[in-house]
Amino acid sequence: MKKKWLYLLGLPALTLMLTACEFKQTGQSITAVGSSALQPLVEAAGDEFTKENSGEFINVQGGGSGTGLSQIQSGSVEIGNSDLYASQKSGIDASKLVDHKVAVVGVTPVINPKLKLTNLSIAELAKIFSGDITNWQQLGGPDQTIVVINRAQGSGTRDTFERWVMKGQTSMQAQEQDSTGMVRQIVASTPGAISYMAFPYVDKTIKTIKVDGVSPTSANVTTNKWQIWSYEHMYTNGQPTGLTKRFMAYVLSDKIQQKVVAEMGYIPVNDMKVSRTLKGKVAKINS
Amino acid sequence: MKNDEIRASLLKRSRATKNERFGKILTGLCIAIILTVVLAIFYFVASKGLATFFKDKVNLWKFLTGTVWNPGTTDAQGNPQVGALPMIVGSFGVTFLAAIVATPFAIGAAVFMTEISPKVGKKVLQPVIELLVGIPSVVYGFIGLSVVVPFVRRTFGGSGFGILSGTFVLFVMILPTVTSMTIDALNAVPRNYREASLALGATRWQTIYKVVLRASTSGIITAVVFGMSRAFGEALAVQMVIGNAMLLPSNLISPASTLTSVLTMGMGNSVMGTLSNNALWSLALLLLIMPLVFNLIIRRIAKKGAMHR
Amino acid sequence: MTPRKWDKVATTMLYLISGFIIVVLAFLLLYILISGLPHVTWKFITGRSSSFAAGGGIGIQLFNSLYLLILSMLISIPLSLGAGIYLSEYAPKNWLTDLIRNMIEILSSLPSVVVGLFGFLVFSINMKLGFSILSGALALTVFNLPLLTRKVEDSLQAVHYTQREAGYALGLSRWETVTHVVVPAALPGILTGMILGAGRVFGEAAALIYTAGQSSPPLDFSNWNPTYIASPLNPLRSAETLAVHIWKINSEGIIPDASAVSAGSSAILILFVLLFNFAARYFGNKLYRHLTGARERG
Amino acid sequence: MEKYDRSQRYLKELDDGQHEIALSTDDLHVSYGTKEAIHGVSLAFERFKITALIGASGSGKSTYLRSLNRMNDNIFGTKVTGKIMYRGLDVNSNDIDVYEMRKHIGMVFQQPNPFAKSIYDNITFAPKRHGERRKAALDEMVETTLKQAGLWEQVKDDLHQSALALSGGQQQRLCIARAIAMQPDILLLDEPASVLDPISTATVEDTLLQLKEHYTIIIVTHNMQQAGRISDYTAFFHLGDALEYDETRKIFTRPKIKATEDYVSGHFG
Repeated sequence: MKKKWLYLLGLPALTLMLTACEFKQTGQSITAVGSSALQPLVEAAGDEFTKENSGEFINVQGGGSGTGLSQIQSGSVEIGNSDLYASQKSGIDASKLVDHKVAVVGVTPVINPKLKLTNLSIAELAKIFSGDITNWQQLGGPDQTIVVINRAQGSGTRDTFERWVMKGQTSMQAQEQDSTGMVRQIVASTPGAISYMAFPYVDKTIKTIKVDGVSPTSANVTTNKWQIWSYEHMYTNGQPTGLTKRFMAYVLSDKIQQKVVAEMGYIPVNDMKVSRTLKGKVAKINS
Repeated sequence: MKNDEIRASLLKRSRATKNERFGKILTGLCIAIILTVVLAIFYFVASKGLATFFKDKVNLWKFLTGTVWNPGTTDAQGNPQVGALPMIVGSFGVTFLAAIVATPFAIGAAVFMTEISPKVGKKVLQPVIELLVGIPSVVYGFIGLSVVVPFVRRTFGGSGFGILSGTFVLFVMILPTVTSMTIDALNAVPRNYREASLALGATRWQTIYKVVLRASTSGIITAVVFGMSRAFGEALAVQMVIGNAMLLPSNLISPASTLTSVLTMGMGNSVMGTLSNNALWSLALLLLIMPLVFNLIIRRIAKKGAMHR
Repeated sequence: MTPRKWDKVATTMLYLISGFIIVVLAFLLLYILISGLPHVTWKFITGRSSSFAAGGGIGIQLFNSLYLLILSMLISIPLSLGAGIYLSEYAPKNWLTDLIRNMIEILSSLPSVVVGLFGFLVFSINMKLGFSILSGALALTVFNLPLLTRKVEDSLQAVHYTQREAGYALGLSRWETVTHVVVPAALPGILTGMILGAGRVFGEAAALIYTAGQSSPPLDFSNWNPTYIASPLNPLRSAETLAVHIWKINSEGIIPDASAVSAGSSAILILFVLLFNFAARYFGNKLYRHLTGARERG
Repeated sequence: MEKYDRSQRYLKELDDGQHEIALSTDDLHVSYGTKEAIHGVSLAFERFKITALIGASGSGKSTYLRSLNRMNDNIFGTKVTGKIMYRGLDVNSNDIDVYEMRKHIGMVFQQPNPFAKSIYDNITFAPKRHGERRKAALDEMVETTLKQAGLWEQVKDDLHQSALALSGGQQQRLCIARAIAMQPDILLLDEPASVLDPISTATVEDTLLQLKEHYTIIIVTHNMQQAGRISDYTAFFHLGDALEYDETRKIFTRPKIKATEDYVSGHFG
């Protein structure tokens, strides 16, 4: 205690020096950043990958699709995860990025389980979220105010929902949450609440509903009978090489696609019977 | 001979002098690093936050008074929709309400600890208050969501999310800060003020109310303002209970939003360099300026207090 | 009502208020512990977290929290000591010093989100540290420095001026006097501040989400060479801390037992914060007694 | 308070070749900010004698004393002009290394201010910092200085106990021991006995009388009896001026200045 603490003063300098001299680490790693919805999937794939290839690490971070796209564009990471097409984001030059569609995710409207409702039409849904319908009574339900819970702006899930349900109408200003977990918690506990979320997040605490008589199932998504779905993208800056290339191939391999992707509630891209462009043009895939 | 040696040593730079210079440079360096960090943060936030106004040509007045926050889109005239008023109102709402609720409790606890029962205060209340500071804001948010929101929903109706829930959570969060600073203010009142008052036959409460609290008013206000600046910057806990609707709050139990909640929510979903991102940094700039304003207020109060003494 | 009655009423009110605060804290603690502790098992504390299946633990997160804490304290303690010493001992009393003090104060009331984003842009991107423990530690340093500096300055100021004069009169430089006389005398206060600051760091999430990252790659606990990529000590690996973990599973978690895991994690977090608090109290008192000689001879 | 003519003064000159001068000041001015506290004081102090500085509160005697080893340097906004001559050098100049100078001109303060360290460390701390590393020498130093300060018998078994556990009088004697461990030429004491009880005061006075054989001592005191008991010379300060300086017995029996006479006879102060 006498004098030793003085040496402590030297430590920050040491730390800085350590970082300055290009701290060389052994082993190899790449970083994938972006969409928090995609994070668990890539994380799980990364875990499997590391188990098979010791000393090679996939560093997976959330942060949102916007972060993922701006980071991959600036080249500070190897993979940018996004729920959206890169071209949908302003400020992103999509031409330099290579899109890898790794999974498909369906989005379903969810309501508080106390509501007896089982089916809504797309038009009714749109009216609810634009604020034209404000009471469940208008839809044949109980006399209860509709509590609309939206996702934050720029969220991929919200984009998918608005693209295929609202079809260009603007949503009303309502409660917004930046995470599915919060949405689920709120819908589960708030009487009269309605929101939407990706299939993997659906659990017993909330209730899904049919849209135009179609149930939200993976099978319905693969045929585009259930229209509210989107691709999950992993972008690379230029064609991937080295570890990145191997990892991308690994993610698209049957092992991950059939085991991890399907298990988590996403839909493997290989299972899709149709493909769909951003503009909504649907084409059959002949497998 | 010895005399000459001493004379020579007096004229030489001694070890202590060199040592002194070393210390001064070393500590000066530390403060310089901190200052650099502070300035860097200011520069960073300001350069990004001001870009909204200079690069994207958003009208500052419209930014502060507009009520529609939708940075990705433009209104009928082609102006981007970046009206921050709902968040500003939300932030100030929860901050002021939390301060209003917390102040009597803080003063009460502080008076108890300094005037009524310093022993119990030091042994029980002081550790309790320090513990409250230590509880992470994530945990506060977690409790807010599972206890406060349902409570508000059951008692006041609505969805439970809103300014009222935010107020309750912030109240507990700023209480320790305000209390401990109020204690300092009360302790600064000279003992003989109290003795004089008691000697004149005043009761203890009269002494507290008419002498001690009067004499420490400026210190107490400083404490409250300081607590408010804390409340203003709190993000996670508030975000979890306020509902995050970018609407001008019409009552205390409808979902609202604060600067911090919008900032944390939107940052990941926008691309750096775009207007939507810059607009968020403008909110951060507002957040940075507000403590500055609060600080100025504190200084004003402190100066006034000093003059009265 | 007579003044005497008023006095009674007011005193009762004050007791009620103080009691209320204690009840609030007791409720908070009990709520967290009661809802969390049943989920805490040894397997939970040491186990590896799961990204989508149930039954994940928090072992790595707990280790990360502690490692990050140590790293950030290693950087911020010396800096805040130096800065505190400068402000307390060397800084001339003029407007510039006031300005500096003011700016540090402002930094302390900065929302931690802003600190996190700043850290993300500067440490993770500009300094190319990526999502790493080191960026996280630096961001936490930014977050913690103002309070620590202030605490150091206050503790030093509390040491009586005559102690310094004693040193100067013996031909010691100001620096020697400060480091060998004033700092040791102020150590109990400084220590308390540091430990409480450590508690704050331990519970901080917002500043870390964008800096230390929100995922924990598997670690190889048999390899402690800090340059190995999966080594627990590698400062350039990303690290999700306990507080961030709570935040994450509450927001984007798809694990089925999210509420149980977050309740358990909160309980562990609170236990550590409690531990820090009691440690601060205990060591502060002990050191104080040791230095002032107010102890029985052993 | 009566107004006295400050131009009327008697300052005994000691530089007549018969006295060995240890320290002297020439026209010393001290000011805090814009306020001047000492208005040009010229005094010379004889070697191995005790000189007492007396005067009412605010007379400037402490300020003057603290200027002698430049303790006022540390107070922001203080300016000291004029000469302080020590071994033929003006120590009040930038050429002089102030830390080195303080090793030769030590000081003991009004409030006992031992470090929050053990008794042993209190004494050896500064010598160690100044380069003395030999354990035997340090042990010897502790014993000699504590003996000189009259504290050895009381603390010799508790040397490694905290100094803060000592009584006030013991603490003050420890501070004296600590100061003489530096083996200074000159010892400045700023009302060292003002906070002590009569018994402790007497012990401290005895200590000083013994120290006189090896050190030149300058002591500020409020206590006229104390000045009379221990000092060889006395200087009377009034409102920032030294008005009279002479042998102590002359000051107390036949003061030449009215102000001094009033003060020593208790008419003011």
